[in-house]
Amino acid sequence: MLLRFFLMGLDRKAGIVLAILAILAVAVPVMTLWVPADSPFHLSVFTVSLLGKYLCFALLALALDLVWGYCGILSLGHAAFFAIGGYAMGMYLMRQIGPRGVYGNPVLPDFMVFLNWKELPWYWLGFDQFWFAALMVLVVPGALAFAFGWFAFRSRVTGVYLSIITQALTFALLLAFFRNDMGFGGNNGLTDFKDILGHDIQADGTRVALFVATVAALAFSYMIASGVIASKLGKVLVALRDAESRVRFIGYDTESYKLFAWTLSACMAGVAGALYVPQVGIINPSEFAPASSIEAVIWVAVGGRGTLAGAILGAVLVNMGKSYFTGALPELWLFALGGLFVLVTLFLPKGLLGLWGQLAAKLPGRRKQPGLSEARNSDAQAAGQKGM
Amino acid sequence: MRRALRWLMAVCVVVATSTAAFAADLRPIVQSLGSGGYSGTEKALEQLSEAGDPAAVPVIEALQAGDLQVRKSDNAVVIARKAGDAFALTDPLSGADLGQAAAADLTRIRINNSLRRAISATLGALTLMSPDAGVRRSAADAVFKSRDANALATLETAIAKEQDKGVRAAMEQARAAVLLTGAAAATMPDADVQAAVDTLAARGDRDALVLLNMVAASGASEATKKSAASAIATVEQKLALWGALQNLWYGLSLGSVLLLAAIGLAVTFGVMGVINMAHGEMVMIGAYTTFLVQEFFRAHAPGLFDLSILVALPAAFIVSGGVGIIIERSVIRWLYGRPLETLLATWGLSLALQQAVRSIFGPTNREVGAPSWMSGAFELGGLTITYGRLWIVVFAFAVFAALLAALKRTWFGLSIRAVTQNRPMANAMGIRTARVDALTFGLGSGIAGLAGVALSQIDNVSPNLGQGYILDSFMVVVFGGVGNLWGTLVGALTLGTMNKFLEPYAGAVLGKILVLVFIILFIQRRPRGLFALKGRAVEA
Amino acid sequence: MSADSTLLYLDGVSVSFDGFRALNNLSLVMLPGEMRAIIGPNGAGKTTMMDVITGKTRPDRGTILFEGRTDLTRLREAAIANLGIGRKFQRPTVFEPHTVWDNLELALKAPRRPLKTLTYAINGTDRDRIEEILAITRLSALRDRQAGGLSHGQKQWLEIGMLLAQDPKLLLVDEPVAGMTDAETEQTAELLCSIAGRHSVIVVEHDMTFVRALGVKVTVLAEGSVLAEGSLDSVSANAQVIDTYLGR
Amino acid sequence: MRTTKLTSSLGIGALAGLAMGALATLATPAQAADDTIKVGILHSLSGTMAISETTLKDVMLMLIDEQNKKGGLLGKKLEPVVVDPASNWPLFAEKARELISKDKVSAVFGCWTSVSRKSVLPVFEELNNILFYPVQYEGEESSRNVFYTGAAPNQQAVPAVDYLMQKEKVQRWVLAGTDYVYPRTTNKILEAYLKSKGVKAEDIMINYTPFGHSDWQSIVADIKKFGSAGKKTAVVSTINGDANVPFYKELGNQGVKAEDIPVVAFSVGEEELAGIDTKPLLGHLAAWNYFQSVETPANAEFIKEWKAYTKNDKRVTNDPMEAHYIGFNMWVKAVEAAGTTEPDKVIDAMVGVSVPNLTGGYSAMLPNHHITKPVLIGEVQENGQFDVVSKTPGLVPGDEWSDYLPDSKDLIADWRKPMSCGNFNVKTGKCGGKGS
Repeated sequence: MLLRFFLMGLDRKAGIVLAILAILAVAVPVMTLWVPADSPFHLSVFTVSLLGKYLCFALLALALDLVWGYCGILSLGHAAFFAIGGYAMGMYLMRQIGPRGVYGNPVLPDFMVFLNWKELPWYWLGFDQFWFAALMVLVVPGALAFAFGWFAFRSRVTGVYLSIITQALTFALLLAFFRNDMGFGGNNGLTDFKDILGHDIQADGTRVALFVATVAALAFSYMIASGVIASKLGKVLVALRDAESRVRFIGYDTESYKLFAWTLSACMAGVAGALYVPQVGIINPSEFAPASSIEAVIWVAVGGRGTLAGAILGAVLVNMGKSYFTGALPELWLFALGGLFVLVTLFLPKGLLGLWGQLAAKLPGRRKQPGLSEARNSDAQAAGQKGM
Repeated sequence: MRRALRWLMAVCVVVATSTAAFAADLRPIVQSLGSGGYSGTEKALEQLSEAGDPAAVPVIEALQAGDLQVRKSDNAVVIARKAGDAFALTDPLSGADLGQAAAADLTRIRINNSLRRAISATLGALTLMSPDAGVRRSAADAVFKSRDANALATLETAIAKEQDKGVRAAMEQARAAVLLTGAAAATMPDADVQAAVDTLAARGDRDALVLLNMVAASGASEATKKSAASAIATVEQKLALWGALQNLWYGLSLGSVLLLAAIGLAVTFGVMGVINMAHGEMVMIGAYTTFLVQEFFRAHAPGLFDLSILVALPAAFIVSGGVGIIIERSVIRWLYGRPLETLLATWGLSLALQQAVRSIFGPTNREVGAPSWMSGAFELGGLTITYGRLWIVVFAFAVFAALLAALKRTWFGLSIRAVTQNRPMANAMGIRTARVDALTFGLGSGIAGLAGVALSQIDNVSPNLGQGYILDSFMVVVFGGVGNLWGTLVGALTLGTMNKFLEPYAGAVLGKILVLVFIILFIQRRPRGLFALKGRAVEA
Repeated sequence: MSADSTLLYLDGVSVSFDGFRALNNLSLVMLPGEMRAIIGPNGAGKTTMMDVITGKTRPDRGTILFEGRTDLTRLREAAIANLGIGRKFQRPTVFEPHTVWDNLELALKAPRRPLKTLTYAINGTDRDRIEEILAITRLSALRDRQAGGLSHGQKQWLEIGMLLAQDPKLLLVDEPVAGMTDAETEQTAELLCSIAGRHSVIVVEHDMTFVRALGVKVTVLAEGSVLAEGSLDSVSANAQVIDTYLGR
Repeated sequence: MRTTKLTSSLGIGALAGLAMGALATLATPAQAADDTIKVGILHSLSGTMAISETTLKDVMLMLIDEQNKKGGLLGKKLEPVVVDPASNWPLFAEKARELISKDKVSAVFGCWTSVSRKSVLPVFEELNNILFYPVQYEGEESSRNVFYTGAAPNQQAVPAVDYLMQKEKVQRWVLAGTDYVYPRTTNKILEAYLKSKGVKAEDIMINYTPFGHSDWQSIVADIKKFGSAGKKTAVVSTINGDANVPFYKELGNQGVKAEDIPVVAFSVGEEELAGIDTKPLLGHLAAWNYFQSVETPANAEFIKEWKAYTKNDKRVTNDPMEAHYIGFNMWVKAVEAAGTTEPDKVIDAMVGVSVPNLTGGYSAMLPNHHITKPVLIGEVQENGQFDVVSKTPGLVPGDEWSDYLPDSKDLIADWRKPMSCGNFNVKTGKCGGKGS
């Protein structure tokens, strides 16, 4: 049955995406580890971690697109789930440092030692086990999303109201994690990791392995997401995105559908965060910043909302642009990035993949893909406005 | 100059004997102010205080103002005031003109905090007999603060002569403070202690509380201690009440800041449905406009600096509004009906605007000064109200009222409402909807610019200014109910007050978290904010 | 009349919005298999009545019972729909990004819980049923067309088809023939009549020809309560009805 | 969207440009240009920290420019490589990696916040490069690859408190800070220090606020309340960044005068004061190792060059700028001594290097990679400058492991061979912290 579920989501587009990911998963390790450094086909480890970071963001964008593109829930707080997943992984990595911290305390992380903590707080227990941390990567964001969504959807909080309270959620978490009393390292967050699963986190092999794990997670999540979308549940989601009350009147409990997508999406975001942390080497409360969530929305919009491949494309391209411009035009990159967002919204309302669709539609003999023409109406309703 | 004259008079009135004789005695002390570094100056000041001669007042005032300098050529202590490129010198005691000197020929007698403290104490003791009731009053307050035993004798004389009731009360409180903290306090007769307790109980503030506590812990008689204890209880009760009122005021003040920040958004977001992430940058532009206006005043009309804010208000409205209109015409107008896409585009604009300001003005803070009528504070009962905050509260309500009137009473407001409610119909009736859109957006942005003028008075003027307010503004608008100005008003005040009442108990960080959690929960109860529109129209 | 034998039982239902009384002490009884036409001027409370029955609006006061036992005022929309109450909106609302087939598949009577739909695979019976409805609604040729691309009339038909797919016990139909040609109106009337008997139907309509074609009992609403009830001819003769609605 | 079709080509063009640019980052041309020595500058030019860090980028460019005018280093020109980590901590690590492995810089001058330093630290250790960190910080760290040219707590906080205790006779203390690690640690150290001097717990009030806190009404009122208990009270402020301006404005408005309740700050320098009307703040204090108002020939020269370089007569100088000045000169001297820019050799050559600072003395690099500095206490003047009211008689060596924290008092760092250890425990005689 599971197999059928995954096969259901495999259309031509999914095939392309999965093929590209498969090529990445094979080519990158080969080009990094076995191609000699002076060859033009050699990839540096720096590039690998950079790519790994982009793909983590791509997974976050994919998760966001699932709720925004297919279910009409504009989350401006998805980075919170990402960051929580990251913290769960970070806590595991902190525990792995063991007595190699600067104070040599075998149990307490350094930041607890110099703030005079005497023992490990209860919520840190268990994080020395990888399986437990991995479980928490899914469970904590999922549970938070479930609780938040259960209240919000049941109370029929929609549109802008929902978006703004997701901002409130992530901002509240930002402030909470900033507090040193919370026991998550305050503003410095968690850093100075040494090992993951017994392997040196800085070693080339580990970095490549983390990259491959990220590709795998992305591919797997992509299959889940496209399976969900292709299922009848996915059709219900798209239906409720555009005409929620109509879906209710034919007997679907839309709240639980939204809750399902929302929680699934939060779990994916958590996984993205968990893979992100060992690759960038730090997790700190600024990941909760409201701006991070908005940026994630922008990746999706740039790539093309409502197309899973578009979300991935957007995340990778925007972040590549950011990497490039912060080095090449350090004083001007915000103009470039800001300008890009304006241009995309003005000229490519359906994102890059939408543009591709438009071009394809112009070619004779090809019919337009089922699009998102109605998404805008729901946006308009979301703002509680009519006729504007 | 006026002050100096006044002091000349004071000296004439109070000191019956020859001023010259005193001056002669003071001269070596004044001379020693300029040697021995901080401690030397402090010692000399102490001697001046002991001498108790009001003739020293101008010298000490010059020292306080940083005008007392040492002439390098002969080490003479002189009063040097800036006169063009050089300094005009006068004799500190006689006031005789000593010609001019260049800055390089003088060394300023530097003062530090402990000297500043000693200066106010000494000045307090020496000016108790001033003919000006205001000066006497502040002298009494200075003595109350310094509890300078040297001043006791003068204080007694001054109290005996004092006609003004308020000043006398202040002097008596000062005397009580000096007596209770002095060396003789332990052996003071009980009746005197009791009198001091009564005086302080009447004063009834935190400073009095400290002294009363000293009495309660001292070796005074049981009866006195008891009356001190009951006075303490009364004072504490009173202070608690004022404390609550103070919190209320802080809440109102924070609420009005939130209101100012949010009210422009209530127009662009609430009325037009544009999720304007660049709203904060409109506020920032208003603040920078204030900076530019002030720079202009500083350069060209320093005397009129106090008016700069008043000029900045229309300027900021026009500049921010103008930027808003440009944004509307170039970007927003293509995006009507797609509010979530306005979010993306305006986010991009906000990044670009921040960087633009950073490139033009630099990344560091710019100084926006406060006009004199917005500086300082006054006491209202047990409340300390700062003028700056008071004006911001007044201003916030004025802007709110003006906006409300504009929307309800003017033809422009009517057009806005017509266009937002039914665009095709408005169009059909001959309203130029495109122009109304642009002007509405300009209005919202202009109001944000006005907020920028106010915020420049209490916050940094830096490229990041707007970022700090954007989230709060959205919270306020959503909490109050989108599209409802009254909701914005009530929302801002509620959140502000709540924040300020939570802060003393939970701390600033946790307080803010609690407010956010409250908003999240509140929206569950009322999914469309405080002042939601009810009825069928909502679900349509 | 005892509530037990009724399909739908409304008693003393009142709703007000911001002081405006949309329903005022409304009472109405529907029997199983009955078809009823509801007419009334704008603002008489017709749509609000449907909202109240389907759970979209909560009444301030009053009783609404389904099949004599289920209190509808406590249930949410989806639960009410699953009891067997289907609704067609005044403005046709179909799921525009989906194909005609998918629209019907979504409406088709089947388990409605998320996990069930996640693993749902269409079977022969369901396929036949959709085919059948496509045939009834004359949309067979358009089955793969996106619903957003249909004409107004086709959307109306699709929505009726979706109602049929739901297989409800009670159908609430709001102005089904608005914007239809005469021929289409006629077909719709036929269709609705053929449904009645197996299902109960409440039709809200302004089009008197259509109401006449249905030939069923008519309830006239005005200002939120029942003004008159009976055959179309008898209510047409009612002086009050003429005053408030039909006009002289 | 009637413009879509007309202008979509424009959009495509823009995006194509972006994509090209992005791909260019991935291709890693091994730029082995041997004719220059590259120096990385890792300071935020955008985001919240730009306000402080941009100046440091400018000062580094000036220093490199001057060195090149003097003929460069080892016969080669120095080439600055500027990147923008955008106040984003993971981006700091990414940019550090980019500077070292892609641009092949010989040393990096950068970071401001502790978290940015923590973020890049593993990168520098892994890729074995050198970071010069110019800001006062909480201590409790010593890395072989990092040279700390800012003040450790004992070079700023403790002398400031001593001054207040002795000269201002302060008995009651408000420790107010932003809630992050520097204030937390500094306040911990100060609390322990004050208690060791006999200050009672009820005479210490600790208050933390979020970053960018802008409404200080209640806190200033609380400070006034705490200060009216009959004992001389002072505020030790570790409030960071943007929050200072509203804090000082509120202090001024509520009439908290330095004579009554002095505020001594560790994060407020000339740059921060430039945004405030300082008249009401006369006499409030700051503790640094450098003030612009210090009258020495070296400083006068530095200020002149700075104003000429920035073409702005109003630009001020501050303590972290001096730290970069010292750090850069030390690096130049060490490279010259080692005869190479190879990090291992330079790191070894750094310890013991001594260069003039701007306050009229010499600063030396200690084996723990901290430097010796004088400690100055200044009072705010009306012109936005500080008047130095106290200066330590000698130089204070930076102490990385505070003696006032129970877990670090036994630790020392010494990067000379053979010890070569950042957390040597003098009690157990082992490298590696407290050990188990």
